[in-house]
Amino acid sequence: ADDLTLQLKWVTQAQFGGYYVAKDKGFYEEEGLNVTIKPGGPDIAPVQVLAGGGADVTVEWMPAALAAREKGLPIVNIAQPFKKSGMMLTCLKESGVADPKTDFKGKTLGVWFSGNEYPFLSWMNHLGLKTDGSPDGVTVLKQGFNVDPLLQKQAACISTMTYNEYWQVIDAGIKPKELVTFKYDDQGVATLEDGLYVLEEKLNDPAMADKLTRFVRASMKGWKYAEEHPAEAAEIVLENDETGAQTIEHQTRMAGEIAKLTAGSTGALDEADFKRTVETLLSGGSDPVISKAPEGAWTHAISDKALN
Amino acid sequence: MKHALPVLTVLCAIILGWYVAAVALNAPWARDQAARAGTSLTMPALIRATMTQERPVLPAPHQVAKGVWDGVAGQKITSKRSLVWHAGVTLSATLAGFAIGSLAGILLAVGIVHSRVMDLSVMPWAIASQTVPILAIAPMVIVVFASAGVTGLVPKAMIAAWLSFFPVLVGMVKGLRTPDRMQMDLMHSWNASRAQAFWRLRLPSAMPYLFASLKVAVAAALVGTIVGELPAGATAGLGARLLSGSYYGQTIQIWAALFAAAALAAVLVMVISGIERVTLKRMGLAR
Amino acid sequence: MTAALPLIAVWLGAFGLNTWLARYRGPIPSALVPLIFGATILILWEMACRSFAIPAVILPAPSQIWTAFGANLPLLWGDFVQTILKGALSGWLIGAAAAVATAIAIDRSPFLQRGLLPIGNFVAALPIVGIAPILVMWFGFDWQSKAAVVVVMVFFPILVNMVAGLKATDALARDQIATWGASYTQALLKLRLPAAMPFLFNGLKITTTLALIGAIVAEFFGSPTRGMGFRISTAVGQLNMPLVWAEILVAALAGTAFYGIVALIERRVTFWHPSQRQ
Amino acid sequence: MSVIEAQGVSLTFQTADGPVHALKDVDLTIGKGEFVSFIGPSGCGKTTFLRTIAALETPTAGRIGVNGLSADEARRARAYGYVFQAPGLYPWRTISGNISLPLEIMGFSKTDRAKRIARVLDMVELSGFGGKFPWQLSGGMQQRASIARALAFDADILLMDEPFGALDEIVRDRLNAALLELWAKTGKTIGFVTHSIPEAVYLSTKIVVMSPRPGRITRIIESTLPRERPLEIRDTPEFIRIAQEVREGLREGHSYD
Amino acid sequence: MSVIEAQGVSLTFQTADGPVHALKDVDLTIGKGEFVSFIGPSGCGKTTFLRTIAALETPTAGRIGVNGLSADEARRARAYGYVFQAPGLYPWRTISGNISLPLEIMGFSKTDRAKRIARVLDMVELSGFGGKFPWQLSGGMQQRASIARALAFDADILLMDEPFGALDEIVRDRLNAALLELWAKTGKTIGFVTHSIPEAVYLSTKIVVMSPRPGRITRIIESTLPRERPLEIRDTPEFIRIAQEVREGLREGHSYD
Ligand SMILES: Nc1ncnc2c1ncn2[C@@H]1O[C@H](COP(=O)(O)OP(=O)(O)OP(=O)(O)O)[C@@H](O)[C@H]1O
Ligand SMILES: Nc1ncnc2c1ncn2[C@@H]1O[C@H](COP(=O)(O)OP(=O)(O)OP(=O)(O)O)[C@@H](O)[C@H]1O
Ligand SMILES: Cc1ncc(C[n+]2csc(CCO)c2C)c(N)n1
Ligand SMILES: [Mg+2]
Ligand SMILES: [Mg+2]
Repeated sequence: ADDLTLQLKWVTQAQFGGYYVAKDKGFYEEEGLNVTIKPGGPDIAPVQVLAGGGADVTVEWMPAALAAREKGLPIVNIAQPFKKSGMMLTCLKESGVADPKTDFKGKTLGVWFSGNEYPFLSWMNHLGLKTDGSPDGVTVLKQGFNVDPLLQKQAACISTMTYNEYWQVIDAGIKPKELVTFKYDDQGVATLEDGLYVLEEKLNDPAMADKLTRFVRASMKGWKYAEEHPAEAAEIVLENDETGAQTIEHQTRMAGEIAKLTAGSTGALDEADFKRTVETLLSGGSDPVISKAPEGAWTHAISDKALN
Repeated sequence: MKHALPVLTVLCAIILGWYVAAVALNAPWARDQAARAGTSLTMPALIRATMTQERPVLPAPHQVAKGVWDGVAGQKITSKRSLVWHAGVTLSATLAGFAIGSLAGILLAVGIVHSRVMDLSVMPWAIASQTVPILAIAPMVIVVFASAGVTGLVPKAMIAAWLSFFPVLVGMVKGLRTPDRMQMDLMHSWNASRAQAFWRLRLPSAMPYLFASLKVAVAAALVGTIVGELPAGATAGLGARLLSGSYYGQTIQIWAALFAAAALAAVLVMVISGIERVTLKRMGLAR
Repeated sequence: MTAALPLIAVWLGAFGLNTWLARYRGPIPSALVPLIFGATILILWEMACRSFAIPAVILPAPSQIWTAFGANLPLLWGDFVQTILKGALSGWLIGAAAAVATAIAIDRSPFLQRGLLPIGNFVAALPIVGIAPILVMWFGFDWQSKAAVVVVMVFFPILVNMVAGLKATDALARDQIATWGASYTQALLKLRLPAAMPFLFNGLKITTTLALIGAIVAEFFGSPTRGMGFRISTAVGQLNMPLVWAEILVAALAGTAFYGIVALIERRVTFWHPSQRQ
Repeated sequence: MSVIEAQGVSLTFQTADGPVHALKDVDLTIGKGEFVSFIGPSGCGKTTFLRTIAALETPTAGRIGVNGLSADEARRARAYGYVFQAPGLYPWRTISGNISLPLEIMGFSKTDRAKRIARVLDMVELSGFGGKFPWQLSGGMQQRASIARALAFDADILLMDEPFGALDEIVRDRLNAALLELWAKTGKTIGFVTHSIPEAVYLSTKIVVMSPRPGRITRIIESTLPRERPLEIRDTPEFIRIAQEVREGLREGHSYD
Repeated sequence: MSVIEAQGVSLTFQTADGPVHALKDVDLTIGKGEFVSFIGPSGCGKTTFLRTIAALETPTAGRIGVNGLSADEARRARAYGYVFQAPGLYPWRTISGNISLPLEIMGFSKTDRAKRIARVLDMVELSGFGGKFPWQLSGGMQQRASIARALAFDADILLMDEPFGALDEIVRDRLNAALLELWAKTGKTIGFVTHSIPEAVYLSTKIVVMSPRPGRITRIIESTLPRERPLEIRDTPEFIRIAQEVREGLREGHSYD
């Protein structure tokens, strides 16, 4: 079997259920692949691992991928299992945020950095709010790993994913009715998440291209299976979690939410989604994420072969 | 036995203070919850509420104790949920890193004491090396090692070694320079070679400094390993445990992992203290 | 392999030059030798980056780092103030004071010493990466929580050294002060504290660098949008490696200066110690 | 009136290879204003006995009374000026600083300290060396500095462990004379360890001869010399007779080896 | 045949409060097999001069030749056995271990070491104390252990800095005799610092009187006593005459103060 290494963006969880399902159910094996899945972490920059040769394929968000491309690291999107964005801003109702257009000013907002800040910055730019702490803007906190800033009331709003952090807030004992959420999708500033990326030069090697084709085909099979059997997917994820920290309840719920995001994706990148992401990023205010529309940042070469 | 009573006394005082702090720190959340539910809490109810939260700001001692107990005794040792298993993973990297680091520190110190070139050139850069924030370069170290095909224990051990060599270096340089003028002169008058003066004078006089540094270094190695475990893909080890606990806001799990790590460090320090006592006694330095 | 040959040649050349220089005493060789050593490392680094075509996203060349350093001076200064001056320095001072005070306190009472030291060892060995998120939760996002992390981090090494130092007086000196009927405080002030100074400074020097690491690392667990740790983690996300290394350069410069100042004070305070006299 | 009273004092050190009986059943009474010399082969317990008087060692049996107090109470009442066998100057203080140290501890005023330091430095012939650090002085100079330190604060009881061992004959004679003068003027009680028989005879009102294994007192010789002692007294028959007696006592102690 | 030759040796220490002239223009020739004593007020440079001979200090002017080599070359050839003014035993080694140390360094075999240790311990009357640690011994015993250490490896040149200062008269007499015997048997060249005039006269073939500020040689007295010296020689008129001459030289040195 051909060896292949996949670098995840984050720790083992149902967010990456499709890949674990494909591995566990033998979909990769059927395609003659021996796939190693490497979990990520808060300070792993997946594209850096890719550049260093530590992995063949990586799961990454498109803003970070395009930024890397502009920095001279030629990486290419070969498939896009996630159709929708799961990012949102979750606020405590008591902090008085109801309408993004008027109420953010002067508030403290928790934001993820390490390449995940771009959608937020674009959004604030759309709203015309400064993020440098000046009085007529917002105060930005670099949010850590968890939802504490909201629970401790250190921030009015924090970044959450529909499938994960939001539920942690709920689990902490805050009722949904006490919360206000703003999905990036709804605000028109959504960017593509969790695509599969490889180094450009790899595509020139027919053998590698073939391997990637088989990988994408098996992975999508895994994703579609996970979409239909979220409970089973969650169990598979749990078995693969080496930290032993995950709980079945949390993962089952996450698998259900993830299914909503992958639904509607065949695995091929939708060019319209790509354009929207690029536009969002280009309008990143004084310090845009990317300065010009990227060329050749994606290809259908693999997904076409894999899925048709 | 001489130690049991004082330790217990201090322990009781700490636990008492901890409970008070837990009540104080967890009370706002309990009150908030009550307010959201539209009720208000009596004092006993409030205190009870602060003891049983699932995500307390500061978990009460018994909650942590239960967390540790579950992690240690509630699982098979080979289980991924067992703290013992995670501690074992961390310990192996810590020991490897500590061995590499303290050896490097000792060797560098020996070089510095004996060679003027090294004295002048190494020290400033050894200091500079320590100011490189490891958590920043830890992912890079991991990436670089991974690209060379080395994964698992070695990269973590390297980070541990990076942190632990410095205390040993500083302590040993000081210790090796401790012999006073007359002692050096004696060696000189016998025309002892540098090696002889080292083994028979410098090293024995450096022993107390060495052990003080080793105790610091072993704790540093543990920190290094845990740091190395954070970005290593959060797979196994106490660091991964801390991170995932932190990521899912499971305060009790964090504290349990934290105590496991601290216990590990304490055991390591105690082992070194033991070796120190025996060595110094056999050297006739402990009176 | 052939690409490595020039590197080896440069290394050997610089080593030879330094060995020759080190034979001369005086301030000029003492300053030149480390500089040549450092310059050699930088040249080797630059050469390695170029001849092996190491991608900048993995390891930028010194020239790129230097450019980034020059282009971001105001930014770097702001980060320096936030992390080093506010976070590390204040934390180090508080931590050192607390450690010395604790050492003295438990030194006086054998009961406390027996009771507190083992537990102190245990508590102080809590790894900072575990404590940092908790302290950020308690002390907020700004520099106060970073200082708290630093306090916890530097406390143990200084305490260990100080306790050892307080025990380090020789029997004759202790007997002497006993014959003068000195009170505990007098013996402490006049004999045991001075005798403990070489040990204390040992701890202080080790912890200068720990303080910097602590302050920077703590910012990974939540921070305002400035500070060296914040900048490093965001720049890594943007693959702006030259900026990352420019921050590391600032940390290295600050750390070396910090250490140097402490070493200088040590020289003045413990001038009498054999290790300072040669 | 007795100042120091030792009754049945024994002291045994436990070492890895068995107990060492440094003192065994030592009885001694020292009256106020007496000058008592201790003499004996090396290792016979002189230092140990002096240390026991100053409460630096605790006897394993027997007791020591000082002015009706226990030795330790007397120590805390600052009754002792002690010159140790080794100089033991603190390396971080200059010579003046070292002499000043006990004065600071006992709360002397700054001007008083300066006066006393000048006086004792002059007495041990070290004027001009006050600003030097210990490691910058010769062995004999360090020993003299340590004597100066013990004299500076005028304790009632002076205990001196071979203070003049490292000095040449001429300085030694001068310091002997100075010590006698100080003693005559102040009426201090002095315990003095020496290896020199003439020195012991010249200075003392009472000479205690000790002998090792176990450390004990073998002879106590009361001096019949007058209190007023010019240097020439060393040539009188009376002096020579006492010296001879001490020498015999010493020889007895050695015969045990 | 001259073994040690000092020509115009000067040594100045730079201290914070100005230079100290420890030695100034010292000329001295010591022949093979000579026993040379140095005597002088404390601080006059005796220790410094001995250290300079042993290449432990470098003179600021002048030169020292030893057997046609420089002092440092002689040191490297292990020509010196040095007894320091303070015992300087290593606290982590027992007495035997301390004596063994130079022997280990010089590569003596284990059985040879054991034999030599036993011999020198016996010579300084410390048999039975080999297993003790230094701090378990009295001051005089430590000093004797340090003498034993310097004797153990049979260096051609013995340099001894007040070796018997802490010993009582009787042991001192015995050790003096033992030293003379060793000297007669082995023909070593010995440099010996002492404060005792009789000791200097009794032991030496040449007595060097020094004087301080600046440290220099004021007199060199060649002894006319025979090489064979029973203890009773100390009562001969010849002995007393030489002692008187030394005393005068010493007094001169002191008159400068
Ligand atoms: N390391 C030093 N630094 C400065 N001055 C020194 C140093 N060593 C010795 N001296 C000075 O040099 C002079 C000679 O000292 P040295 O030790 O040779 O005297 P000495 O004749 O051996 O006296 P003693 O009989 O007391 O041992 C003294 O004035 C002393 O203060
Ligand atoms: N701390 C100790 N531990 C064990 N034995 C000791 C200790 N101190 C002294 N001794 C032993 O006690 C005995 C008496 O020692 P002490 O120092 O009183 O002798 P001393 O009469 O002062 O001799 P010296 O004239 O050589 O100074 C010696 O045999 C010595 O070995
Ligand atoms: C320090 C930190 N940085 C970034 C993220 C963002 N992030 C990376 S992957 C992922 C999916 C969530 O499950 C998210 C939100 C975070 N959470 N914590
Ligand atoms: Mg004694
Ligand atoms: Mg001397």
